[in-house]
Amino acid sequence: MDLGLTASELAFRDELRDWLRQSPPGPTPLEERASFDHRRAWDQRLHAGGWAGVHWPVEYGGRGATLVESAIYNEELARAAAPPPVNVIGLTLAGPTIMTHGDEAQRARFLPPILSAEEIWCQGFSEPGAGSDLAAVATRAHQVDGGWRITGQKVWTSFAHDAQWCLLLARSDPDAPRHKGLTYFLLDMAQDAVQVRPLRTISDTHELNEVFLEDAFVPDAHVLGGVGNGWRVAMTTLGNERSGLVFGKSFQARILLDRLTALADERGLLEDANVATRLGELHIRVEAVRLTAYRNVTSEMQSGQPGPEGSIIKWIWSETDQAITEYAVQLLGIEALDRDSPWAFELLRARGDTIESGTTEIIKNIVAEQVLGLPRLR
Amino acid sequence: MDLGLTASELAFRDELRDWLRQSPPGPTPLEERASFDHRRAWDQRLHAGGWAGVHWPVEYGGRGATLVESAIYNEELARAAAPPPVNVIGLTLAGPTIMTHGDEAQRARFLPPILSAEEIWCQGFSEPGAGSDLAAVATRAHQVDGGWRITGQKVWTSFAHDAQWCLLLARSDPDAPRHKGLTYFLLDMAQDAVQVRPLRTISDTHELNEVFLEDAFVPDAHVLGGVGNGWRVAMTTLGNERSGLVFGKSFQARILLDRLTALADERGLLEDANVATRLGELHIRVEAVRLTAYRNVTSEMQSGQPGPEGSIIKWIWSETDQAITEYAVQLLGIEALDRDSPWAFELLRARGDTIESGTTEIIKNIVAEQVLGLPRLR
Amino acid sequence: MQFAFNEDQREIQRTARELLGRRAPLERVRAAAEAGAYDERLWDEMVALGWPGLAIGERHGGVGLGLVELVAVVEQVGYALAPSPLLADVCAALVIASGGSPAQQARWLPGIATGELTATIATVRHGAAAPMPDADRAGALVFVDGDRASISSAAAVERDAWASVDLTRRYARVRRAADEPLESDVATGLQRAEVALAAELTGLAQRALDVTVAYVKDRKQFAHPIGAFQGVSHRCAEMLALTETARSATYFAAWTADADPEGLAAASSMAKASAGDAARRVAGMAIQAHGGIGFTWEAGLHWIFKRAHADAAQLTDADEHRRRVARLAAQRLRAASTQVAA
Amino acid sequence: MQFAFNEDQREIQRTARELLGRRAPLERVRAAAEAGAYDERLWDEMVALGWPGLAIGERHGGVGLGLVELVAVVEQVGYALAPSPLLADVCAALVIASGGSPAQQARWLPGIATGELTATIATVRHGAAAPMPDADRAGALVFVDGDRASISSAAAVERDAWASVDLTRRYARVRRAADEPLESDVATGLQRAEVALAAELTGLAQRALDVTVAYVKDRKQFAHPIGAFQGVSHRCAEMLALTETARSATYFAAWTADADPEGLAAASSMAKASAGDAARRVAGMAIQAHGGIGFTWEAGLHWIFKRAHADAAQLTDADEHRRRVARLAAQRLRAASTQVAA
Repeated sequence: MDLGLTASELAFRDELRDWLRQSPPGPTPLEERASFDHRRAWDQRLHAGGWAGVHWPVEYGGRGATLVESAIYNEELARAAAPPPVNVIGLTLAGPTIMTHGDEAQRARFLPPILSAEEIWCQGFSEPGAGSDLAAVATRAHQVDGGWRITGQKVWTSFAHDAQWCLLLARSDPDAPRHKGLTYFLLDMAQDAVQVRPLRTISDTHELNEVFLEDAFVPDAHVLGGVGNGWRVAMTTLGNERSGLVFGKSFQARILLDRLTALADERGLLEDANVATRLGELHIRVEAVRLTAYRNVTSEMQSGQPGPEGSIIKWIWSETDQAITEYAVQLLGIEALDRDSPWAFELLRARGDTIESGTTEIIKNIVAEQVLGLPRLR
Repeated sequence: MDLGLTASELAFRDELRDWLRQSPPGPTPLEERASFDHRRAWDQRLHAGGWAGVHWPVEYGGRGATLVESAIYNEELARAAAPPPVNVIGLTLAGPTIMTHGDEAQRARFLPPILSAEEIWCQGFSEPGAGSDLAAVATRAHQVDGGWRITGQKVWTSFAHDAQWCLLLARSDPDAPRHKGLTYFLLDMAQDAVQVRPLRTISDTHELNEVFLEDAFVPDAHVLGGVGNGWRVAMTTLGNERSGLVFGKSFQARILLDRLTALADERGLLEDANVATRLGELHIRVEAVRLTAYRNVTSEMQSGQPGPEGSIIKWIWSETDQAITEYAVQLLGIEALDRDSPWAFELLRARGDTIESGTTEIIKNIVAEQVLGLPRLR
Repeated sequence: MQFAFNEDQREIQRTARELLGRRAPLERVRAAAEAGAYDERLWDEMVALGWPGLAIGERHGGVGLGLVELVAVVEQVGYALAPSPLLADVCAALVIASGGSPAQQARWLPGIATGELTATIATVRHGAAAPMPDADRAGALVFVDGDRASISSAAAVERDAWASVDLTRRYARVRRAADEPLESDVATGLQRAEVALAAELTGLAQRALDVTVAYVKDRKQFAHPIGAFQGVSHRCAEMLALTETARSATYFAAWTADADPEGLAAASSMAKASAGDAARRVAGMAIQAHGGIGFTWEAGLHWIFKRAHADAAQLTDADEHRRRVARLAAQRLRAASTQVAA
Repeated sequence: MQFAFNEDQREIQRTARELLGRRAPLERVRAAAEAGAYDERLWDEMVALGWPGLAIGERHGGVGLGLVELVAVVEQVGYALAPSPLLADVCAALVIASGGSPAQQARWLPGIATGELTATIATVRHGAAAPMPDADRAGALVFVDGDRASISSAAAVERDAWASVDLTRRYARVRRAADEPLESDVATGLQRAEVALAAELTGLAQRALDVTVAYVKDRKQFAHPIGAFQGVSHRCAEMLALTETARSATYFAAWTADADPEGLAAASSMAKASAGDAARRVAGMAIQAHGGIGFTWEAGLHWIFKRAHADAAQLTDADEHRRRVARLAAQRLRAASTQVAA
């Protein structure tokens, strides 16, 4: 057991820190459009500096960063208060999925503009009737001359209003068993047959969309991983969904909690044993998320797959983030509910943590069935 | 809304208080045998004083106490530190079930010695393979000349080692659907075909037993409610299981918590905001149990059936009792784990609260299905 | 003993529920909230029904009913998320009625009872008042500083608009130029106001539960309504338990306020702490049970969640209430042991 | 960075697990506990493997390994519920090794390392020591009073047997006639001892989880293994999450103790608080998942539950650890903001 960084990990971190010192991200504007522009420009600065997609193999323009280096990368960016990448779907989902299942032409066409943030991606998996139950996807794909015509509706689609491309899961064979009739498409969003409608969230931000497809066209060349193979390709995407990012998120939770702790300290509230006990518990939980994520990195590097601790990370992070933001509002009182207060925003945003990328209920099912080997009822 | 007692409720309470003052229960010995004898004698003193089975109709020797009076009765006995009745199964389960489903001869034979604690009862429902899933009862009853021969095994049987009679649920028709093939018997325990083996609990007390039946005999006259009607009769028994008793139990929880609060106060621990916050929360929970139970009494008196709040009482009492005993041990430290400490005993005993008389999981199912009207999966 | 509303109280409850069900469906709540306005016609109807003066004595022009009746109405106001100044109005009136001298009562209560003026209330910390609900329209502003309170007229304050994430209610920051202390029993008034807050919180919890139960019966995944999965159904049962225990504590405190004032300090703290926790937790669980839908503005669960957090933050926080309960219990036990010893 | 045992550490873990699996199955644990005795042959084997001296320096006759290696063993001792004096022995040794002067170390550690004498430890409140594990056999008795500690030989104490509900361990009440203060870094020694306690607690949680998972796969009700119902399976998932986070905190603290001592104060408090809570909660959930069976003496889950409560009560309680974590975080933040300001 050695939690110290190796010489090469240290070198990686120091190089990144130096670069961030010389090229600080600067504050992210609050207004949505300005925020998007800032984030996209930041993604492009990262790319120009050689710091985009560090976990990508060198042959595709990445640094071939190890999982530890990826963790360091995400923590350091969070520490520097860098905004989350605007092309997060491209970098963490589209890129790795195309590397795994794409042909040479697809890799050449799609990977470079992901890394450079020239082309933003979104993910078209969920539907009104297919949320936790992804295999219920009902969007239909009909084969036509030279490609496919696709009709249906997607929902909870982050970045759809800014994306050029969509990772689209659709039913190409309605007669096949649920998991077999799906195909994975790379959909060009720039066509009239694709309509994007914003979905306001509970924090009144425009983060999510509905996407309506009415005979949208995808050429055969943009089928990924073969017709009827969509479920398997989609599992690759989902397998990449949480990797690495949790380090940034847990670091953000730590920043939030540190801010609350410093505020409580300034106001003399740590003298109150109840406040100190509750804040201490939150520090323990935040640290447990980070440490468990690091244990999982080692498991994955040693065995090629996550350990039993891996599946719980997103779950415990999400509940910890909710606990921090709820306690912050309780401790700071009504002032923390100011419409423009970051505490109010975080309180609301944290409600999504336990829903997005697999609800806590689904994660508990996965832990029970895949980690503990319990039988399933359904 | 009027939470004050009516004149007749006050008169009932004052009469009981007077009687208890003149006839105090005295301390219950710790040793099991001595404790049993003390409790049985106490049951008999209650009977002699006209205070046994107050909720029974006057015609069967009770006082026809209202639900409010029953609640007062249980609270006052708990306040006087009276031991729980040794014939609790007889008074709360056997009696009411026999009144509802028994014929004239059965009522005349069985009810008086219950009230006088001359005949102790036990409940033979659960089996190794039929716990939460009561309809899986496998103990077999075969019709013979003049009665039934019964073979099988019962478990978790409180008082079996002291009981003359057992409320026995057995399968009289193995070919009928699960819920239909059951018959309810009144079994005489005093026969060689009935063997009782003690089951030690986690607190090392002899409270529970296994009961082995090998061709035990029950005459036709002791079939209760008709052959094949066992499920319906059993539901009457279960419906009576929790009524009234919760007032005594929640009062005992209050006594426990008061003792802890007084100890904490003596040691100056209430100055610690964390201790005060946690104790305050426990007081709120204890009071919520009592108040919710009283609301349910009113619902039942007004509408003849429990309100939505009724089904949660045993559940929230049991979790509150566990929370009190766990916090007591945390607050008082290792001394509270003394083998002879009441805190250690209560900590362990409380683990049974969420299991006996319907596990918390089963209660949540009942609330979901019967109160909220949610569909069931299985 | 009868621990339920009597026929008159049920009638008040029914009237409130029907009026609010008709006049304040979710789309009207939303329209008012997004416009930063209250529904003035609804408010006029509330005034016509005498709600602002329900618990104000007849000699001050009120209806002269008790806290139990007020709680019956306020719970429904919470249930409906009604966009109105009622909650702060009645909380302030309860404090004035107990805390004001006879002259202060005579000066302020009649106007509040008739709806001629509205009242509001906020706590003060280090001399500055917390954002005050409905301060823009209020004619009587009550400031609570620890166990003391003071009152100002509208003319004696300056106001700046302040918005909470809970848009169903309007706030302002208020600076006092001149205020006069309330000279009588402020503590009891505050305890009664906490019970009114608990009633609105109980209503919010019930709304979150009802909406969720309807949704999980309907929404299917994996070929079953999601309410059939114990992962969901057991949570719904927990939401019921939280809501019902909050209701028990709230109704008890309301009855205690009218019938057994010595018990009010403990009962009001129990009510506010448990209803504040219940509403916040149940609203959060409601969002979770709805999945992605619950996270959208359109679904409207956020109105419940935000209002629950805002109400819980009014006056005294839940943990402080818990400490009060513990201290009161210790006092009771000390008194009892002195009695035994004597 | 490698956050897992290395090959040597895995070998130590494997050895411990195999020995204890063979020598301390539940029936042996039970037999020893019911007899109020330890398994002396097992203890001889532990001594032969060098466990008491695993983390004692070679110059004192120990194996000279770190806290990580000790944690690997102690976790397995907890998992097995092994009836032995190892835990108190190593906790006391850790305190003597850090807190003792060179002379004190030289006097006590060699005997402990070879198993010639066993050591034990308890806290003192208002001058009286809490019941002390294994005091009947101990040759070295460490008393902790706040941030100070003292040591007595067996000759300098009087002992009365005292039994906890946790019969897997033996206790006595001890009165000191003469003791000498430990003069060096007691605080660090106590923090290291808390990590050892956390390791045993983590092992207990893992045992409760494993036993439960096996049971719920097997036990059928309503025609399905009960582990198929989310009411049970989601609880099992929560038991895993509690156990794994406790393990993360414990391993981290052990590594910190050896490699980054400045971080030990916070890390050890995190480990003890989370492992103490995890073990108690997971053991309670294990009893619940077993239903009536879980409530029986025979099923043996109570050994885990009782030992978890007893271990959690050793040295410092979980809430005090939480407060320490908060205060240390505040200090860190103050230091950081001073740096920024400078």
